[in-house]
Amino acid sequence: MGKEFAKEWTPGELMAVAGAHLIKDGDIVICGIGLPEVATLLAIYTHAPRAKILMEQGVVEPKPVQFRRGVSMGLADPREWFRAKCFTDYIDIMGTTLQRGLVDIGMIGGLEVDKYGNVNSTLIGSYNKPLRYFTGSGGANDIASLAKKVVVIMRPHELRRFPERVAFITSPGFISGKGERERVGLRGGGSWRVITDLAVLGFDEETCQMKLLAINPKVTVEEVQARTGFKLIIPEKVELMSPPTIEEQKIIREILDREGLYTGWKQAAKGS
Amino acid sequence: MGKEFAKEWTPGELMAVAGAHLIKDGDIVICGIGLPEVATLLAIYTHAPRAKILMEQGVVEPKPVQFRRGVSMGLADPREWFRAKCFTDYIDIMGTTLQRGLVDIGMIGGLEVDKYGNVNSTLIGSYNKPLRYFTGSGGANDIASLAKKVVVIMRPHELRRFPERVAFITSPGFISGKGERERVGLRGGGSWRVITDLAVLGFDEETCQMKLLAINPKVTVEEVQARTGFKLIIPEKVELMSPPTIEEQKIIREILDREGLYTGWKQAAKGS
Amino acid sequence: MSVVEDKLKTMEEAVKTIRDGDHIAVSGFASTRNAMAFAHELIRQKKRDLTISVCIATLETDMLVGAGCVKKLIYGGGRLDRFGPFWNIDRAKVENRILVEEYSGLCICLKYLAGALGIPYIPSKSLLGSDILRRLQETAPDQIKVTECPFTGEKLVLLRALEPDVAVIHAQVVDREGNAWIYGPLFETKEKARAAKRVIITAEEIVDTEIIRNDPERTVIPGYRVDTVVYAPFGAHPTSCYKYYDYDLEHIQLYLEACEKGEFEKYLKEYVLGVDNHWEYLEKIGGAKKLFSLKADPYYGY
Amino acid sequence: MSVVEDKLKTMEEAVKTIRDGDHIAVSGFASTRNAMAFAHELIRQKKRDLTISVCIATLETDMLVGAGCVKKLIYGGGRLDRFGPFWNIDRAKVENRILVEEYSGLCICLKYLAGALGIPYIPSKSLLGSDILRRLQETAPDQIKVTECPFTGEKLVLLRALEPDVAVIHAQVVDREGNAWIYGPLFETKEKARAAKRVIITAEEIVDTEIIRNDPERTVIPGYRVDTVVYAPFGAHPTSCYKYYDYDLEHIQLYLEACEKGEFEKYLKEYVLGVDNHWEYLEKIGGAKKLFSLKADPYYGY
Repeated sequence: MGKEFAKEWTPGELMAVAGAHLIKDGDIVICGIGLPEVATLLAIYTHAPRAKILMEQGVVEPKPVQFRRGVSMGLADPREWFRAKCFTDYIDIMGTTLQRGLVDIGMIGGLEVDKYGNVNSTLIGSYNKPLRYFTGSGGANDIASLAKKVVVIMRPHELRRFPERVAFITSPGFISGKGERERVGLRGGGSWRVITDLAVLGFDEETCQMKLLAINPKVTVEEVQARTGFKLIIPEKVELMSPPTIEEQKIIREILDREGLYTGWKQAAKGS
Repeated sequence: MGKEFAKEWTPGELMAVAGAHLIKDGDIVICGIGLPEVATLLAIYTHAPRAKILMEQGVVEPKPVQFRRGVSMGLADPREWFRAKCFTDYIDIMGTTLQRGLVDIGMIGGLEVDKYGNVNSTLIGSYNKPLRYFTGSGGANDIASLAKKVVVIMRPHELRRFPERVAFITSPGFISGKGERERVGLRGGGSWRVITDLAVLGFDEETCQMKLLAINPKVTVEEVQARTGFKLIIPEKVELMSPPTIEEQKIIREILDREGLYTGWKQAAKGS
Repeated sequence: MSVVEDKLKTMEEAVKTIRDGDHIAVSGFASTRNAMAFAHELIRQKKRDLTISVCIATLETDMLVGAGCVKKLIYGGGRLDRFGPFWNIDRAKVENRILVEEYSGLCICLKYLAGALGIPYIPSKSLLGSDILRRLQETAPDQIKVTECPFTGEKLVLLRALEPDVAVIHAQVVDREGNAWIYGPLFETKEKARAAKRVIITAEEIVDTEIIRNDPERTVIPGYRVDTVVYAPFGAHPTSCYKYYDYDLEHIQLYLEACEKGEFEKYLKEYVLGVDNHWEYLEKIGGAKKLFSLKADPYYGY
Repeated sequence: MSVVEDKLKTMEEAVKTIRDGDHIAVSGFASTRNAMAFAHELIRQKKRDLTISVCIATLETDMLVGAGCVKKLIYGGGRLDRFGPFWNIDRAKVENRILVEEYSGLCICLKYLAGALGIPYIPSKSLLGSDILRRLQETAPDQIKVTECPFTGEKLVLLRALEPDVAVIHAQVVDREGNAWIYGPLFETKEKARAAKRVIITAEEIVDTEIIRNDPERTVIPGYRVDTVVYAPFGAHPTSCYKYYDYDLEHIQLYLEACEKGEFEKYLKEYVLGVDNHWEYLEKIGGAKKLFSLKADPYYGY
């Protein structure tokens, strides 16, 4: 099938493909369900068959793709544990693997991400006056603190999700700038990529500020900047996010996200 | 069968009975093989059916009494693991149980024990000039440091095994006297009883020095003192060590030590 | 050496041993293996001022907070998976109705591990540079310190050991002495059961100790740590119990809708306070027909 | 997602990856589940200046010390059970032929645990007031410190993390990716496999990954931690391997007598250097008839 691209695709599929392409063969990846898992499995099913998927609740390399009934509701759902190679525990994944320094890529989500790649999944409002509480850390802070590379997956890409400074640093990126992670004593590499429905973003080596790397072929650089609450570093050459190949799309639609829950392909097909 | 006593017995049987009588129903006991195990199981088979036997290699409440062939050679021998209720690991027994403060009685052996109940199982010679090395700690230091009550089982009771001061403190008793365990930060209760082929010894509450509590009915107080390298505290009333009841002896000879490996009953019977 | 200890009690008796103000480490992870039947009885017996700890918050945690049983929550965050948020917890936090010590998932596990190991603290490399750490340093300075490693000089977060008064663990299989088998991933089950001063096991199945001895590698919690055993089939409903039954989507949605709409009291009256015990609850939620519809397939485990 | 990784190597190839000076955490506990076939090949390949660590010393440790492969021993003591002492280790210590860091059993496990958790040290309440501590403070001050707890003020022993270059673990069952099942108690197997930078599994049996997936609760070491898998039936001989075979009393006595009499070199020449590989060794010790005489009964496990 090679490199023939799908004719139509959804933003969710674009994100899954972008996530998958970040994973190298042999990488150890920690992720939760949803797009992070679809992206990781897509990599494993295509170019990275030796990548390992770990889940924080204590599940190693399951085959979470074949359901007896219903849909998977989260890491706590035994659907996610199906045919695992090892059932272990939270400390074994997040302590003796992640904190031990073995995790190549950790994928997290959140409510907000700021220009230094700090992620808030704790509250809206402010540190001192929260208006509403959300998930908090779970394993997100640990992943952001300790993984070699952190991928933040967030959508929709909109102004309020990309503030100059997050209301609460649940999961530190580069905190307040270059050298700050080292100063506070963090070991992991910090935020490496942010994947949204509009773009793939990275961080400038000098300033540790967010930089546009690639955009959804259906949007412009200006649109991305307009929906971002701080000034993005925009290099001369901005790539286009890769659409799914026919093979990738087939795997997404027939194996990994048959109901379109995460990539929205089924819903888009109905809507069109 | 009640309290009818056996007519003849060996010093080993006397020691096993003395050890068993130290165990209360429900006690959690850590012990190695040999007389400590025979004593613990004897308690479980008689007055302490709810006592729990734990072994440091990670074995919980086995039934180490029924051999397919051969004899048990130690904690590493699967004969000791037979019909356990839980296979776990060293840290679970010695860390999350012993260091956690759950072990009521720990039984250890050694080369030497001194008047403060310090035990040496590391070397002969001196701290700076060892002539020969032996077992070292294994779990013994941990048990001596952390168990609520420590029982030292040692034989034969002879001068060189009961020095004024051990050559090397592998497992601390009261170190150099009252309050010293607290001063160095130890939590456990320290040496509580020493059981030998001649006597059962305890420790004086005021001085923490070794005190004679009971003697083998076949020896005298003077003989015990003569075979001890320091002055024992000898109370006005010294008890006689209890001989095995007929029931206890039956359990020892028919179930726990059928070959007489530890209590020597079979060998004594042949010799007589 | 046959079975000599019978720790089996009724749920009512087991919950009676909980005192107001106790610190309970609760069972499970988000929407699975919650000790729901135990939580229901805690609510019926009107336990108050509890401290609840758990790595990732559970439906049980949310229900206990909603029912007013909880004074303090020590946890690592979480939501009810894709089912929805924990309305009761999130609102109680905004309205400052409960005290909260909020960590990351790993840090809660490490705090239990330190408690289990009998050491007063354990170092970690997580939390550094975060507002989670900042808030803990402000609100719980006796629980957390940032220091430099005396060996390497690197910055470390020292986490104070957590030692719950009771850990309540829902297990698939247990014997009357408390030797418990748990299928599936363990979350922080082992650490919290070992950190706690007392352990209560509620279980789907009570088996003979000889069955336990047939496969001692499976024993996750040995009986010598366990104080009380309670028979509670479908005791995790409406959360799932691997190899025994699936989550009850319908019932969880009903719960979440009630919470969202501010009708949690009504839910409580109907399903918890309105029944006398777990058997009545199982009838109330649909009885045998419902239970068989949730029953797990042996191959899939749900 | 079928099996995509084949980490299976010959013993010769696996041992070639060990460099002189490496720190190896060895397998087993005293006289059980030693990675003997691996040790034999280490000796045949004349590896030198190794650091060996283990909770309780093993026959393998003693043999490597006797063969002159070992520069430093980090361990918690031990003897070869009731079979006898470790002559090679005990004599090398008296004659100062090896460096020794000697702890208690728990402390070695905690050192591995700290290494596994990626933290530079872990506190303990053991060793205090002992000459073990005194000697370590004199000879390895960078490995151990006594401090006061910043929370409670109590005295603590801080144990530096141990991170071996390689852990060599003999397991009963493994797949080609390295997912390993181990039957019986685990000693410090889990911690040392997680503390090490590389893991080599030698095993009695190589199974398909689908067999592993049938019972993932049994997987003690997941494949993602494992670098190399070696097929080594009777690879623990003459030590026992639970569920597979009993100790070989005759052979262990022969070993100990040789050591005691100062004829260890002769033993080595006969059984290790005098054979080319493990298959030849199995013939040398008595071949099929001997192996079947040691074979474990499925019920007793030995």
